[in-house]
Amino acid sequence: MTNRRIAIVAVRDGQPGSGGIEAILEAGGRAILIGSDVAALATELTGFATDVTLVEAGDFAPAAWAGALAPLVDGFSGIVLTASPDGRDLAPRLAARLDRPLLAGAMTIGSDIVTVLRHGGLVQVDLAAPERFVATLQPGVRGVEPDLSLLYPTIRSVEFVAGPAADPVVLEVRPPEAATMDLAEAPRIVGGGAGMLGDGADERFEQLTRFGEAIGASMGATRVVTDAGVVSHQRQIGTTGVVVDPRLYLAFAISGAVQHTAGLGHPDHVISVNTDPHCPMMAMADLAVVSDANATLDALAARLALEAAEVARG
Amino acid sequence: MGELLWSPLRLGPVTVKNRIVFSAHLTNYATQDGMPSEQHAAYYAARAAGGAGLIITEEHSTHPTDWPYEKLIHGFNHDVITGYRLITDAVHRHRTPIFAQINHNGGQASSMYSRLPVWAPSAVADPLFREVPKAVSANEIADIVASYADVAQRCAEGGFDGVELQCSHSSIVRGFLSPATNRRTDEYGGSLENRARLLLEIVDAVRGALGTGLALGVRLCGDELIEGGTTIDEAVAVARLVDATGQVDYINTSIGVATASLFMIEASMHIPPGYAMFIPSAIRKAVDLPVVGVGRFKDPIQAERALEEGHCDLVGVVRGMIADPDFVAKARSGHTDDTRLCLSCNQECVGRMGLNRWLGCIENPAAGRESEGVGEVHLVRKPKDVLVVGAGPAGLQAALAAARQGHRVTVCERDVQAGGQVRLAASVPNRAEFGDLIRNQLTECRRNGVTLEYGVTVDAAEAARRGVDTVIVATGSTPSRPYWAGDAANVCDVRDVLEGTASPEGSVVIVDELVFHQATSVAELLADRGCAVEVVSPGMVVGQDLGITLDLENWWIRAGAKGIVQSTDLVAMDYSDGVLTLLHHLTNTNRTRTPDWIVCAVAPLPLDALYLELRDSGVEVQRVGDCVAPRRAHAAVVDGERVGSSI
Amino acid sequence: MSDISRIAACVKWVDLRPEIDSLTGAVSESERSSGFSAADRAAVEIALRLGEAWGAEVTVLCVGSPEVDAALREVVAAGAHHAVRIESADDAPSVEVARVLAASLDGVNTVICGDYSADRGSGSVPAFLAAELGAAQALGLVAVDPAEAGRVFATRRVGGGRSERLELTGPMVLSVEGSVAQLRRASLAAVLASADAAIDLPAVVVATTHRHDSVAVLDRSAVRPRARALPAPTGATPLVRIVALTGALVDRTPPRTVVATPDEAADLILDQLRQWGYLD
Amino acid sequence: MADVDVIVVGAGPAGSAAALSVARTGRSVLLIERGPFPGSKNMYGGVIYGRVLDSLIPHWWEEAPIQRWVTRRSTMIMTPTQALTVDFRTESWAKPPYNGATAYRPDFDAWLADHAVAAGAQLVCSTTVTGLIREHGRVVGVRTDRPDGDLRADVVIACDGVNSFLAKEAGLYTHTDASHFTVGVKETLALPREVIEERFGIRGTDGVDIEIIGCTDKIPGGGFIYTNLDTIAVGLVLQLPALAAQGRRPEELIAQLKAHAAVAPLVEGGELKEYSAHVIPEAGFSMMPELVTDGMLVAGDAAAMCLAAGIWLEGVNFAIGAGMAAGQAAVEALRLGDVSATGLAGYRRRLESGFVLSDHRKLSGVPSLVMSERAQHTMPQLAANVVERIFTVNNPRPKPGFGRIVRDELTASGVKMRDLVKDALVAAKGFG
Repeated sequence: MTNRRIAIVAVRDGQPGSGGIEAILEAGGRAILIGSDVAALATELTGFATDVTLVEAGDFAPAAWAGALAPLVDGFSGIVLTASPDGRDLAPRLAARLDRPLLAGAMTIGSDIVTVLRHGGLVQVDLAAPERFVATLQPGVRGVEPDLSLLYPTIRSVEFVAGPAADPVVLEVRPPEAATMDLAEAPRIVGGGAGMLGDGADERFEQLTRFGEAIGASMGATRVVTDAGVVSHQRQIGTTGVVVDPRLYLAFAISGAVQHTAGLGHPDHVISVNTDPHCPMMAMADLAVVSDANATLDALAARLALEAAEVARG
Repeated sequence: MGELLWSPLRLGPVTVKNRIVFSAHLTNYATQDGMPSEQHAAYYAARAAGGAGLIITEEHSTHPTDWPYEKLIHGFNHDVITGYRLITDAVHRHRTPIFAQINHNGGQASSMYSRLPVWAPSAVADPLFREVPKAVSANEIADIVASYADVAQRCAEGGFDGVELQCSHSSIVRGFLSPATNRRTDEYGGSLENRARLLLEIVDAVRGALGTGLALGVRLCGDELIEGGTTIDEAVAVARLVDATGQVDYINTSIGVATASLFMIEASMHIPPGYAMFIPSAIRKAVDLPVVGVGRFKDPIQAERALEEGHCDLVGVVRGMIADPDFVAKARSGHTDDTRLCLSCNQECVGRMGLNRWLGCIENPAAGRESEGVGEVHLVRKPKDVLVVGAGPAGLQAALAAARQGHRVTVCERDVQAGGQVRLAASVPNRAEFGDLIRNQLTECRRNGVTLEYGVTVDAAEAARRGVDTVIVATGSTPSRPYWAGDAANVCDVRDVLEGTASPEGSVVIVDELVFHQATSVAELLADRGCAVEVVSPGMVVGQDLGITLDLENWWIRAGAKGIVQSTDLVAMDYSDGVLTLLHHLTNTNRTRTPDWIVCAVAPLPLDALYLELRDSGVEVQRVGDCVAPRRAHAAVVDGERVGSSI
Repeated sequence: MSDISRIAACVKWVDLRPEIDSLTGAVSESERSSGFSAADRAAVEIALRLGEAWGAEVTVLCVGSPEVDAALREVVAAGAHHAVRIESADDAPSVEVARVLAASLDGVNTVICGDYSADRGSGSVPAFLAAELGAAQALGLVAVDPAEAGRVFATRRVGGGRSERLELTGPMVLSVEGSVAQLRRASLAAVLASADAAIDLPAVVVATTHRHDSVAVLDRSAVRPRARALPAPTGATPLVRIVALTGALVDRTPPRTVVATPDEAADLILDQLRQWGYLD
Repeated sequence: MADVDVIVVGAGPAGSAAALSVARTGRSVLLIERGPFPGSKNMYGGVIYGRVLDSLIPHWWEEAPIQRWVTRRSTMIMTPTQALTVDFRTESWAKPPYNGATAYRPDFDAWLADHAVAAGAQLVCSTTVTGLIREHGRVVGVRTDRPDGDLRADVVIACDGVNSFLAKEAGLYTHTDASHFTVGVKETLALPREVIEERFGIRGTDGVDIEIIGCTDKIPGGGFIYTNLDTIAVGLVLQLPALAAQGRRPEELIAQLKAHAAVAPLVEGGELKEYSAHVIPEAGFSMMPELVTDGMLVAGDAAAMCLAAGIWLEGVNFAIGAGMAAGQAAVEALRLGDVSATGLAGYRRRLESGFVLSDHRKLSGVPSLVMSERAQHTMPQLAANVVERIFTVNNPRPKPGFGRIVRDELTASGVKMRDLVKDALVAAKGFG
């Protein structure tokens, strides 16, 4: 068998899940997209894929999908999935179905060597790439860089035929909850800093959390705040805490020392509220509001409550 | 945090204990005859004590034809070994490995010191030195290769753990590698294989001299950023050739050329952190050797992220460790917040070096003076009560230096916050990092138990009422009004603009007699606000002193984009009836402007009234900073340290 | 046909904090820091809860060496009816582990595992087990609620902060995150009693198998992360590349600095959020 | 009705010694440990003077998991720029029956607990005792954090560590003055074995224990350095209230100690493996709670049996001695059928006739001497200056006589000869 690879991407509402595109690139541009609204994803693969097969299969169902995919991919030596939740579910099911070894949690899927990560990513193990295998690629290890030579992927569709298989019934898919979301994944964050400490700090951070919820943002804080015990350390953004990468960041009473901003990623939009117009956080902001952060939060809370009441009245 | 950053790594025979490298940089600490000094030893030892994983010294010249600046270490002189021992013993006391960088600067040099023609692959003059070099003959090439081996051998004898070949920045090897400077038609020119021949011959010879016990590294430039120079694809190809020799243990990287594009090597705060990361990343994809990444690494988290994302295996932190030798130790022990962060201002490190002075640091008065004991703690037997008036850089430094020796210090600041002029300077676009100077000083004040009182005006009566043992006056300076300005309401000072007490609109002429950031910062600020801005200067270029901090080129790029007009050799003479008269001093002719606003960046006046009053009333009093004589921030810090630590 | 009155939890005795030489990647394990992972403990607790809800018998299957017996006694003290220990070679592939587990799980209706083991961390054993048993699988669950015997509702993370609510009927294999439940503590009396009580610990061994397609390990080392994509600046002239690197001319939204009262500030912020599309 | 004869709370050295002593007699004993295994609280070690083990586990040195045998003990008197060391080394400590050893506490504690289990004690780990069960004022058992966690016994031996919760609940602590607590901080630094041996002048399994005074700035306390096989421990014992008042961080003071010219060459390049901090009762005998109440005994750190006053750190041997005495006393009381305070009073007699209390009583004045301003600052400076002047070669000027130097330095330091004599007497009583 030649050293041919193919990626399988589990698609939910046209979204490839974390690491899906990386898996396609790692497999050299050949991919099967299976799941819901796969055609929508296909149109976004310019620069990433050469050869795409679409299987519109509805809700995630690992046993049935493994059955349907097995004949489509058995001709390929290496089958690559991303180690996202869906990929990690589907890959072993497929490996069992095809009676192939599973190389889980790979960092690199080379032609001769597959390197997998063990012990929480601290140890790497180089494996001789078997003739036939299923592998999952750790999301994020490769990065995504479009290959401009891959302009027009060929696209074909295959009918999904579900054989007899035991799978769970999907009752509903719930949207992200900002308040409980892992800060590192949060697309919107409201941060609070030293200026919110002092008497009543607990209530103020509670207020910040509620304001965050109202705009779909998760709450984070600086080290001074977490050290004061007002907010748990899992919510500390920066050098000794969590590294985040939101699209929107709202900083309340944060001066923006580099130990904080180094953990901020590259937000598209930054709003900062501070009494010191000259601090680095204000310099970083698209909208820098020179005002008292605590009073501003009060005003924001009042406005949002008012809006909610208006909506309730109809 | 820091799983990779704090993990050890093998560089051939040498194991480093963490991934932070204090990489090669000029210090000007050598003696005038090119010998390493006690100043070197103490400087490097302090960074070793502070936890650096690896130290790489500044370049050592391999050949007598290479002496481009006065205080270059003469590796070619056998007598250096004594000095090498000084350095390596001091560093090894902290179990930190130290490598020597060896180099021949080639044509990026002057014959001023050596009195010999400079050597280069081809007779192409460097744009900075403007000296046509001698194209070296085959014999001379052999001489160069042999000289590298000699110096490597000397480094081994001198106790170094490894040797790095400088093949970027300013180097004859770079000269050969780069199509821009190599025009040869023999086997050392033309194809990449030919241009890399000298490098590979040197690698061979140096490895032969070192044996297997010492590490060998090669520093390559990933993009020279000059017309016709080496770019990333070719740098990756050279890295592959180096890797293929099997004789090299790591690759260091760089960007820019030390003469034509120096401002991209030692990037100031205007250039984003990690800007050169694409270079180690691309090289690392191509080779298995460990790769060092450099380029404004300011914070451990930024370094860890670079390692996690696989862009490099080690990170070079130079200015961060000049500013705080304990950068690593503090980060490692979870006290990153106590780090004296580098400002990337380039004023006392790069700037002083450019003026042939020894390397220092704007906020670390001990940098380069470790061997003299500056900054050391000597607790006094009888602590005094000290009152510092003014919380600008001078006052804060005096306060923390005095408190460090055990005195009880209170700082009174008239304003509601600390910082003085630094706060204003940091308030303009892209200059925010300058404000870290004050934040760092405040952190150190807090750690040393200094009491800060804001919104308190101190006069002689208040000082007397407090009954302290000694007073340090740090009241700063005030803008002066040029004689020609009269009392026109539309003439103001740069400080008025930054403080918001004046808001120029329409057409603005900025009269710049300070030739530093004051005028250019305000010019950008006003241009961003929509003003039509012209900067006039009596100098040959606007913002002349931005040259030494490597901010000039970027100012030109931004000024051009913002439509800021720069006019030189003009001296403001008169402003009346809305007409500003400027004397073009080269031709002794007058020019006129009729702007809506005139903003002055002119020499300020010391605010010394309080000092004089206290002195005359017999109180024990000293003064520091601008109220002695208005200067730049580094002078304020040096004053403060000297006076504060001597109480 | 599986028996809805039988439930099993599969757990593994591993070093939870092995010492990893960060220079060589060599892993040295110690019995002292060994134990069941939080996820495995949660799996046992869920099994006990389902057992109580359905009046079913709970078996704990453990992969581990004899040192684990004391911990298994504790699990029995906490309410498990049986404990089975299975010895396994360290390098046995997950599929083999699953095969042997499956042989011991004949007739079991509901199997619960931890979502992944601390050492190997691939989380593939439960899926292999499901394939082997022909069971429905739901992995990485953050909530499991029993319905009537043989049926559960479960919640699973699906990335991007979203989750899906599932309904499963046996035979099924579930894997749970450690946060799902806290393993109950055995009563002091039960602990003291179980120390003397003889526990049935039949030893089954998973040997290293030599399948024809088993994967050869070439090298183990400390991790050296792969270089992520990082495009070099493009541009034919140095000046274009310099401008790209320095960001000198990046067309940023001009920063707006506004001095405002709290009320004005709130309006400004909400307007800005609407303008960017974060609020309706 | 009691479930067991004796419950021992805490499987540290005191608890395991107590349980072992009880189990040996065939009595039923339950040893309850909070951690997942004995000694799980800290990774690294301490210095153990093991003479006390001779009677409990004969030839213990053949099997105990030790790191190095202490064959060299030094006392270093330090000022910021000077150090004066009294160094003692003997070959007799390098062979059986040995004197002191350094050991990793998890190894040592687990080893001792294993002995108790082998003798018939039942060990229950991961179980926290949350209180005492009392009837008619008598302790009759313990409450644990497990469901149905009450357990009754005729005698409870509390070995639950510093600031014993049980001793407090039993009303045995009559004073809890924070000023009598010190904080012990310790860095364990990894160095290659051969480097340790070269720096400390030792071979094989020989080890060094160095005690340091004058290294804690204005805070009363002391320091120590000792060697394990391939790690060294550097630490400080610091008086808690002074530390708080000065706003200093212990790790800064350790860093300062490590940078001292006399210490730096010993510790340079060591890689930090562990940083630990513990609160230790410091003040010795006068700090001890009542040791006995009806149905209960207190031993080990729980009974403040730890001489941590700056330079003596001999907690483990006192703990083992007290544990043994407590176990024996409990058995004796059970035999006589009287587990009241009176019946258990044998404990105190055993302690007093043994070394535990006699040493503590003998040293009772020492802690306050060691912590005094004179001992902490003035004396180190004085001693160091005297020696510096004696050894400084100042030719051709004649060297002043010793008496002259001492008088000069006394005058300069403001110490009165009278105080010096008084301190010497206290110290002599302590060491003699």
